[in-house]
Amino acid sequence: MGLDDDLTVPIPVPTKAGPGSRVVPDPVRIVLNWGRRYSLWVFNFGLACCAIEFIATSMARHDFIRLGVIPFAPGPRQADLMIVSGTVTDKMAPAIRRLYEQMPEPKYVISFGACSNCGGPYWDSYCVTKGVDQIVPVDVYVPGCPPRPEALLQGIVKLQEKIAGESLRARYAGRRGVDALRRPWQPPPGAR
Amino acid sequence: MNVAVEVAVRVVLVFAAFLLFPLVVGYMEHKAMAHMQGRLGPMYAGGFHGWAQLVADGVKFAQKEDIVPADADRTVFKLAPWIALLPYLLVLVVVPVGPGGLVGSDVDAGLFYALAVMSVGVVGAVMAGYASANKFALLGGIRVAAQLMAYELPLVLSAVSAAMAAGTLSLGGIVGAWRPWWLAWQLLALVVFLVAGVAELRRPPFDMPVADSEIIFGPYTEYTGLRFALFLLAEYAGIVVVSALATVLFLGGWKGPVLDAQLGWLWTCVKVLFVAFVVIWLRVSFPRLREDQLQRFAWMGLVPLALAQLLLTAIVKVAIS
Amino acid sequence: MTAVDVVLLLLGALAAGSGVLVVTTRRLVHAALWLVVTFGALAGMYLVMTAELVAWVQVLIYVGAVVVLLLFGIMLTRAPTGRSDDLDSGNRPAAVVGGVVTCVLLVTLAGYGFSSAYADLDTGRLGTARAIGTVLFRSWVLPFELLSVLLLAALVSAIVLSRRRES
Amino acid sequence: MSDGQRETTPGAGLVKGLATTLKTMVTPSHTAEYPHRLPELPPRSRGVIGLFEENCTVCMLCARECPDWCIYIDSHKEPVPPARPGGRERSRNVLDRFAIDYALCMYCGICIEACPFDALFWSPEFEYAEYDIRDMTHERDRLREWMWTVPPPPANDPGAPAPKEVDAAAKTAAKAEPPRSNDAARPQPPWEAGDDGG
Repeated sequence: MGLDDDLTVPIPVPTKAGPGSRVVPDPVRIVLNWGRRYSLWVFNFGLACCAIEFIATSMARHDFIRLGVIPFAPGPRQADLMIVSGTVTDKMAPAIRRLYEQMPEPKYVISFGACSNCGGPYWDSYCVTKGVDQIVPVDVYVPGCPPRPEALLQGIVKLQEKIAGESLRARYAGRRGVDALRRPWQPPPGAR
Repeated sequence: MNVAVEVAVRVVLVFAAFLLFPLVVGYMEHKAMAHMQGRLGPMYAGGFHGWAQLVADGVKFAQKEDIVPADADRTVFKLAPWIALLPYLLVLVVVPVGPGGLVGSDVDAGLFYALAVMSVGVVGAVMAGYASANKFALLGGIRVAAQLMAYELPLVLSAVSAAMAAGTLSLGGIVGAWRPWWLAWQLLALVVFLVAGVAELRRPPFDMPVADSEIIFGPYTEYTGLRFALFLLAEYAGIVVVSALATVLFLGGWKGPVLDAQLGWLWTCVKVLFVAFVVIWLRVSFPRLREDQLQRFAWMGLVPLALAQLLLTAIVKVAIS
Repeated sequence: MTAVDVVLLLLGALAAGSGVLVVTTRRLVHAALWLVVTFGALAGMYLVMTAELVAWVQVLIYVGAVVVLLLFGIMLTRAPTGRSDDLDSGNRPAAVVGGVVTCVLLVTLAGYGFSSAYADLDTGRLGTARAIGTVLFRSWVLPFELLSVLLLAALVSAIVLSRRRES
Repeated sequence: MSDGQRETTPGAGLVKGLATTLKTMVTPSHTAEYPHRLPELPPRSRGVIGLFEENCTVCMLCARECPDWCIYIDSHKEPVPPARPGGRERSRNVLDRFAIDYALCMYCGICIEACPFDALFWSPEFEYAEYDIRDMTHERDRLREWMWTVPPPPANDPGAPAPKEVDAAAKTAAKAEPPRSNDAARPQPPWEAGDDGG
């Protein structure tokens, strides 16, 4: 996770998390992480064909409630996890950003499929946002076009592993959140 | 001194039941709904078949950010979840679980107490709807109010039928007077009571006020974190309370085929959980009614049925006395 | 002065205070919510006076139905979450005069009418459902039925008024 | 009560609904428990593209045909000493980098079809979600690991004619040409190796 190592512009700390997250001795932290890990109320931002796979994941055959991903939070206020599945157009981008900001911290985003990862087949379109991570910070990227439902499940498991290991204090003490949006120019892959 | 200890024990027991039973019902809802849809439901939280799913939900809600919209009426907004939740706790106090005074507190007009206090809970939802400064919440609040007014009447009328049959308003007294053949005699009242109770709890298929596909989540649209969890808890506590009342009024409370005196509390628990299961079952089986269908159903279906049951109760009561 | 008296007085003060707030608050919905407190305090007073049934009916009907109906009406017409200054009609003096006159009248009437009434609170069976039912359907059955006819008339007339003219 | 009457009984539909859900509840659920049990994927699943780099001649056809331009290839030329003493020195392409950006890839498979030397294969692997988008560009060692997960092609339907290339190969073999030596030296894909071993 070297997303914001080289960030130069200081950005205000996003927002406060709920009262329970401020007490963080280690055993408590594990319990808190466990709670967040297995209670990911999901907020579906289905924009294109990937949404169909996403819905398939929520249905009886794959049933992501098994993992504690409760479909579907009625609105952003009750959601913990936003899954952006599909082509993010420049017109839709403000809505995504707005709904993301309406979610209460701590919140997570999974980018599902090539289009929301980085534009996918529409990488040179004039009206497609080249990846949802340009407008909201993304925690897990699931590759595929569209990915299999199992791929989403694996992405969720991966997110849960990340949540289990994270510390909310570190998350909110550091400048996370919007700064992933303002990260400096990235060298092309391979030049690292 | 002894009295104080006894009161304390009762309060603690009622409070424990108030915290435990909604969780059990919530977990049952997850699992029953999942299997009714050919799924498995939570499997990972807590290890064994996801038994700790609702605990995890609670832990998570406790650490969520606490949002109050800028335009909201802050005091009312913050007060609303408590107003929605506490009445159910107060009702649970008078529900008899076993023979011989196994009850939080035996109130003489227990039935009226329960119905009166339950109806206060709705004010919480209306307050939430108004205070959120959100049009969906407002619409939800209006629907909540309309629904309460429509379904309070059949609820009270069908409960009154049981009270008439028993000749007392005390919940313990009603159970004491209950006989198995009342199941047939009061069947209509039981059905009306359950339907009206489900509607008063705003559970599917009567969940227009919170219809999440139409008006986001009605009065609770703007609620996050703990306050939202309180509303959820209120919903499940409401299921427990309505199931308990149905058990006490129509299903004979602690009376069972065997061992009434020793295992009465167990019979009550079994019956309450069964009625709660039926409430969940209804949710899975039926689609949401439309707002006008709901009102029509209440005024033209349930109220006449409840009145007819009242008439039947009176006739039989006079005939056997 | 016993503890019961103190509780009764406190509840009375609460009822009166929230009653004043009902008419003075600048937020329409707050007025309705203060009304809940008033009714709750009234129910508490009934309870203290061992009129258990009346207390619960008070909560059931007034808090559970009337206030909800009020809130329904308010939200249906308009629901400003902020203050609205047009709630004050400028008739304060007249309202105060009217209130005081009503209060004096009621207190006097009640005082004269019930000064000789006596209830034995120690037996504690006065406010139970059985006692009230017995009194209502034995001694007061005629006024009770008359009242129900009055309510029926009100209902019918409400329906007549709200019917659309067919012309 | 006749059937016709039962249809019109009020509440019959409601009871039927309740019965359906109850019946579903007592029958086993059909959930595939993925993290515990791996799915049985159909043949030719398009999970990920594996690279069999011995077959790659750096012809760049795949990168040029890719609609997304998600394949990155770097190479350099190396002189090959003459086969015979006194002969002319040849040069050949050596692959330096072969990477596919799976964030961008749209899994169309055009690269696989375009490859004239069978260096790219579909693998059904799907478990490669990442925390950082930059980690989604997989270099050739990872692509090579995926190569070993490529399943053998499914058997033909009984009675179906053999694929054209197999036919052609059989004809060539029938002409009894001696096998070229460098064919045998080339490492074999796993299924062929498996055939030999088993």
